[in-house]
Amino acid sequence: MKDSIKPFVVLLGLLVLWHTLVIAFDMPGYILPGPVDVAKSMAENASLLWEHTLVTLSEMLLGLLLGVLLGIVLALVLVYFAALRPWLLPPLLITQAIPVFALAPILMLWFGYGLTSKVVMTILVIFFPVVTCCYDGLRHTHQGWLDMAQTMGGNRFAILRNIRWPAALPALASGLRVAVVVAPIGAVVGEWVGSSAGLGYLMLQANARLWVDQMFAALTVLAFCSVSLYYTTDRLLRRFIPWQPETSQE
Amino acid sequence: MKDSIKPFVVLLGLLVLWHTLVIAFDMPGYILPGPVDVAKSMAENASLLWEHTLVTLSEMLLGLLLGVLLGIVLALVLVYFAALRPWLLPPLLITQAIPVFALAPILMLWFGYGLTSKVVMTILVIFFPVVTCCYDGLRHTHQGWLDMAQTMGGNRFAILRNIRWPAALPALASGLRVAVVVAPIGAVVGEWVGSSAGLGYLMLQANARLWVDQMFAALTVLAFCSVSLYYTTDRLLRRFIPWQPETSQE
Amino acid sequence: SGNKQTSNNKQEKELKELTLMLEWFVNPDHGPIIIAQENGYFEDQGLKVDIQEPADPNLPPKLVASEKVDLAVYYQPSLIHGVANGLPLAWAGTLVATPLDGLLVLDDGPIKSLKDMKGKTIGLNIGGIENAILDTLFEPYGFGAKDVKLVNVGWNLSSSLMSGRVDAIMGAYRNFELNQLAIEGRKGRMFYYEENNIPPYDELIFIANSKKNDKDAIRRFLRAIELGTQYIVNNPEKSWKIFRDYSPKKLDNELNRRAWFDTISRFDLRPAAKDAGRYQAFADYLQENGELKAKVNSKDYMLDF
Amino acid sequence: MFDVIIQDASLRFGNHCVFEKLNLTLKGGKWTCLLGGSGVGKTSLLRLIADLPAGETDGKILCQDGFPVSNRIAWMAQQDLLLPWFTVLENITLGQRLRRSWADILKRRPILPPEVQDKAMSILEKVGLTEKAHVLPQTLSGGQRQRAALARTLMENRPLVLMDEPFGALDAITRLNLQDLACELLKNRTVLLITHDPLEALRLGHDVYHLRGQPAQLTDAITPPGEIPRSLEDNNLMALQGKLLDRLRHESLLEPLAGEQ
Amino acid sequence: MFDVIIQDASLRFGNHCVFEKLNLTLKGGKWTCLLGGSGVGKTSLLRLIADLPAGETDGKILCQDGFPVSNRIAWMAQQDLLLPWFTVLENITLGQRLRRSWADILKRRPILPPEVQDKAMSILEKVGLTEKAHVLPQTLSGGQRQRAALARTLMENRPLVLMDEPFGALDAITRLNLQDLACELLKNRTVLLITHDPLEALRLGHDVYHLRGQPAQLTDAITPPGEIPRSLEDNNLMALQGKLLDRLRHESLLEPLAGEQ
Ligand SMILES: Nc1ncnc2c1ncn2[C@@H]1O[C@H](COP(=O)(O)OP(=O)(O)OP(=O)(O)O)[C@@H](O)[C@H]1O
Ligand SMILES: Nc1ncnc2c1ncn2[C@@H]1O[C@H](COP(=O)(O)OP(=O)(O)OP(=O)(O)O)[C@@H](O)[C@H]1O
Ligand SMILES: [Mg+2]
Ligand SMILES: [Mg+2]
Repeated sequence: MKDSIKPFVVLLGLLVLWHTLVIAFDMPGYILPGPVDVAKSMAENASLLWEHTLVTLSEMLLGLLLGVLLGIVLALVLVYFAALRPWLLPPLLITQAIPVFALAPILMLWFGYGLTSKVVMTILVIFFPVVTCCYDGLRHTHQGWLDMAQTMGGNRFAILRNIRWPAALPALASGLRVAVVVAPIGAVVGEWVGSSAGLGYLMLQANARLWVDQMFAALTVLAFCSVSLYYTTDRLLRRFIPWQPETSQE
Repeated sequence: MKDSIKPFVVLLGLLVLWHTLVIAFDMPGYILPGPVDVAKSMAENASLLWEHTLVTLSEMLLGLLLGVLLGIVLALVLVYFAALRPWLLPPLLITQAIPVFALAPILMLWFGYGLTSKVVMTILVIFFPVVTCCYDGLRHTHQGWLDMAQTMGGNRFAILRNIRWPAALPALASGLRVAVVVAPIGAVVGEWVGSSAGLGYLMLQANARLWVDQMFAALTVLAFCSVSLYYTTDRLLRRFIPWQPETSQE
Repeated sequence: SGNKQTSNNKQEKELKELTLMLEWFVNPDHGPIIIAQENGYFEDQGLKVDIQEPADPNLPPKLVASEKVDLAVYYQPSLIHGVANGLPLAWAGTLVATPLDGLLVLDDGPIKSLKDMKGKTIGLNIGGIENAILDTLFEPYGFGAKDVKLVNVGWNLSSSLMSGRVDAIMGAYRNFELNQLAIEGRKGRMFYYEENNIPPYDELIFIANSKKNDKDAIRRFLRAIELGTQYIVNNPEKSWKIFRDYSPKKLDNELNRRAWFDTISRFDLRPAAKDAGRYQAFADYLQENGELKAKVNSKDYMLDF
Repeated sequence: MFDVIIQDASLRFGNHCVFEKLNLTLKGGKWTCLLGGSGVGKTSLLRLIADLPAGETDGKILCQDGFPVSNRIAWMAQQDLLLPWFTVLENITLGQRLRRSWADILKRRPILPPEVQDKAMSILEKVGLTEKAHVLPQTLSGGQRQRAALARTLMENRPLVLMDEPFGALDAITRLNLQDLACELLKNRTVLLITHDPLEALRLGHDVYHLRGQPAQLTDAITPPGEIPRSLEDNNLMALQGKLLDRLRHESLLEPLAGEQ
Repeated sequence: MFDVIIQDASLRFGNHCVFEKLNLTLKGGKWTCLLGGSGVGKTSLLRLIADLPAGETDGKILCQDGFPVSNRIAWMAQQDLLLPWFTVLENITLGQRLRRSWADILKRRPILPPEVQDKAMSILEKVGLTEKAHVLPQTLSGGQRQRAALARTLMENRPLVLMDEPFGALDAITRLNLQDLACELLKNRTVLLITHDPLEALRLGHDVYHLRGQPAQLTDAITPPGEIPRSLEDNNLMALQGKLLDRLRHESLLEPLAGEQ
């Protein structure tokens, strides 16, 4: 099969799976509506969905950008300021262990109900995989390369730029893949906690009115965003890390 | 400073930070109570907290165990059944892109209000970092080793066991670190959706009654679980991957 | 057959089991249920009631619809939404017979009258009829829901109001949030819906599956609720102690105590009494104000006993 | 012992043709040595024989006895390919580990039966790594790593042995000792050995080929007389070395730097 | 040119003492060659001079001119250490990249000034890798990788050059050519070269040392006459080779396998 059709076939397969799931388990529409109903609702609410998708998408992308940056910066700090590490790590872990809902009132107080709080929420959700993977990548650079760099009298930044960083890229890539997929959740959770627009808000609205179709329409859009974001990222990562090809399967 | 005191000093530092934060921003108690109030509440509710902690901890550990196993198995399937990959990946991504709250009614319907649904939720939250990192690790095994294994006529399982798997361990370790830290969130979110015990339940109860002290007491316990889980895992991982020491910082 | 004597003669093992899912954690709004449980009224009626608490108020209708629970506590407006969306749900009794909700502002804030609301921000925990209510509330002053900013604040209603992030909140209960503010040393002012042109409705009702239900058991259940309500009305202090002791760790606090006494006058003394006209009027109101896509007929979603 | 016949082997990487229609016969039970400039295609030829992935390949590898070559090859790569998570002993018994069947696992047979363990230790002793048997390879010197890789290859006990510069990182004396050792342990095996040392080729090879040109071509074999390992004091050998060096030099006259296209 | 004096150098890995109180003087502007059994400690000594982390070290590295050695060293390791994300050209100009200062970056000076680029290309031409300048090192053969590493070291242009078996993976002719090239480009540099080829040592070394024993000791220097690179036809050289081989053999008589403790 051609690679370019595959995703569509998969999509179709998933729809069929969904449909059969609904039929097989005899799912009532208010628990899990069938794909046809959802498609209908999507068509009806197209412009509404589009509007809210734009909001969520912008929160998500901004959050991703800043979260990845923050994650990378933190990883660098952890690697380069080893003395800070035991002090930095616990607070960092705590931000992850505390469910955002508990932090929400505080975040809302500080950042308001606008874009900022959702972006902060997204950042909170995604930066940890980025830090962990990037940090793990950075601290395991092949010692021989670092030795060589030392004899060459390279400055710290140049060593980072030319050796440590590219060496950590494959690990960072894993972190990015995770981050990109969970970013929508960050935005949506942020919207649940306080918002007046976005797919999360739409879902809440639909849920309160028991418009399960519309909720699943919003969910579908969200899932679509996630999946396309993942594939885009995956492709970009492969392009930027060409020296690490996949090895054979045998 | 001795390594063994460091964590306690960090803890103290965090408490001080918390305290000053409360004072500096003049935080009202119903948004962020001070550490003293929280400590008081912890002392008062010690037995209650302990009881609910046990529940959450068991959900979390069981979820972790199963989630990590599932993650590894999925990673193996993705690597070894390359043909399945384009079909498996999108559904996998979708499970991550859909916020659990949307799935909650379905999960509740299928798994009930007991331990199972919380374990399933935890699994849902943690397995993705494990899959991503493990899969990335497995598919980038050094080609030379695989070539050698091929000439030696090794069987697939033995090659996995002796070459691919240990080679992927450092990457898997990153995934595990992330998983361990977010596992408590999985359990707590599961409890929010439906439960009658656990720290998440306690938090919701406390939050609904605006007992912010008690909520933060539960949060503190949760954070403590996360952090100790992380450090335990980190130590174990270092012990089990001795051939990949940290390289120098220069 | 549901009288005291027969059930006393029968032994416990023959009790009919019922699962009841609350709409939220146990709180004074559920007074009659708890009193009925504690005073053994359910048992007297030959029932064994298993009380469950969810964290998402929109879960119970789905579980009732899919026959996972027998009865649930729910909101009248939401029931109408559910029925309009084809869920097999039906009214099966009333718990709290007036609205508890209202538009809540800080007493010392700039908003003295509803007309000051124009352009302000309202925090809410989405309930699904906000637009209709706001349009009606503001109509006399020449503006509507579009002229205020709605922000979903989830469960942080009072803290968002107190911290000044929003100017008013909706979805706050007069028996709770007002007391909560008082405990924090603030005073709230509530604009009551029923005093501002909104047709009255029941805040909390019981719902059952409209296709599959045990009318006999429900009738006995409502009888026990009725007894519970009567006991509360007759013995406010005593009943508070019983309620508190149901789960002292969770329930014994100042907020609940205050809420308890504020709620007593709100319980429906005739839980099984059916007022189809009132329900139809409210449904029509919602439909006229664009909150309902289809017309619903109150006869279709109210059980007859 | 069976001959191995390489027929019309071709290899290209994109536009760059490494060799084309190359024919070579590895005589059964004999040592064939391959010399050639850097980058001319020796390693590639070895990989092709071992059926390992490379560029676009073509051609046939036939065994005289009609069976395929797969699973009858021991391959020693140019890099040592030691696994960092295994000790030296575990590394050199990797083949045994990899070929452990499900039956072995289910019947809980030991990973290393005593006789394999003994053999491994005796080979380690012969390559002088007894004391390093239980350390991770990261702590080995370059030559020690190469010796461990050689030990692993010798453990394999296969009829066809392909070795890519197996003695390149060793000092002269160790090298002579290990050449003797290899000759002893690989007696009657069909061996293809790549080396850059003409004397080594002449000492060990029944046939010595030189790969050169672009696309690479094989010269006629030089066939030194006598049994291997030959003594370096042998006068014949010195004469042949002259001839061989001539060939090598001839190449360097054709091109400014050997082997480079 | 300054001498480099290694005083009382010691190195141990846990219980294993590699060498103790070792003294060596690298004569300024001259080539010092170091031979020795596999695993005897040559690489370790080189790393010690270059101040690279190893086991527990002790001792002093002094320069005659009083300045420290750091930043005056070019080090070519036993592994090629090519970076897989850089092309060959980028790899051999790594030093320039790493030493780029903030000023250079802020002033947007090109990473490779034209003269550096030209020099890099000319060195690449001399080591025969012109055509490989723009490919990633993964596609190089073993010898080509070693040549790239050599080119990178030659680009460094440092007064003290430490090379660990720089020609080990090259065929005889390429090796001779590159020896000549190194001699030409490293004229008047202080060079320490580790090799396993006695002839190479004699051809290139002003002083040839042999490291042996456990803990390792240096023999007296052999000092071949004449300018480097010496012709291999030189009779003196042959005589010295005899002497050197004697020394090497002597070691192997002491211990069953050279260099192994
Ligand atoms: N990190 C280490 N830990 C423990 N022992 C080590 C370590 N590195 C090297 N050694 C030991 O030190 C000794 C000297 O090693 P070194 O690499 O210096 O040898 P060498 O002379 O360069 O040998 P070769 O010619 O094989 O490269 C060896 O026995 C080696 O096993
Ligand atoms: N993956 C690859 N992609 C493109 N070209 C390659 C690849 N692998 C090898 N080559 C090229 O093929 C040619 C032959 O390489 P090969 O490794 O066989 O050389 P060799 O004879 O073993 O050299 P050496 O003695 O240096 O090891 C070289 O020019 C090399 O650059
Ligand atoms: Mg090669
Ligand atoms: Mg060495």
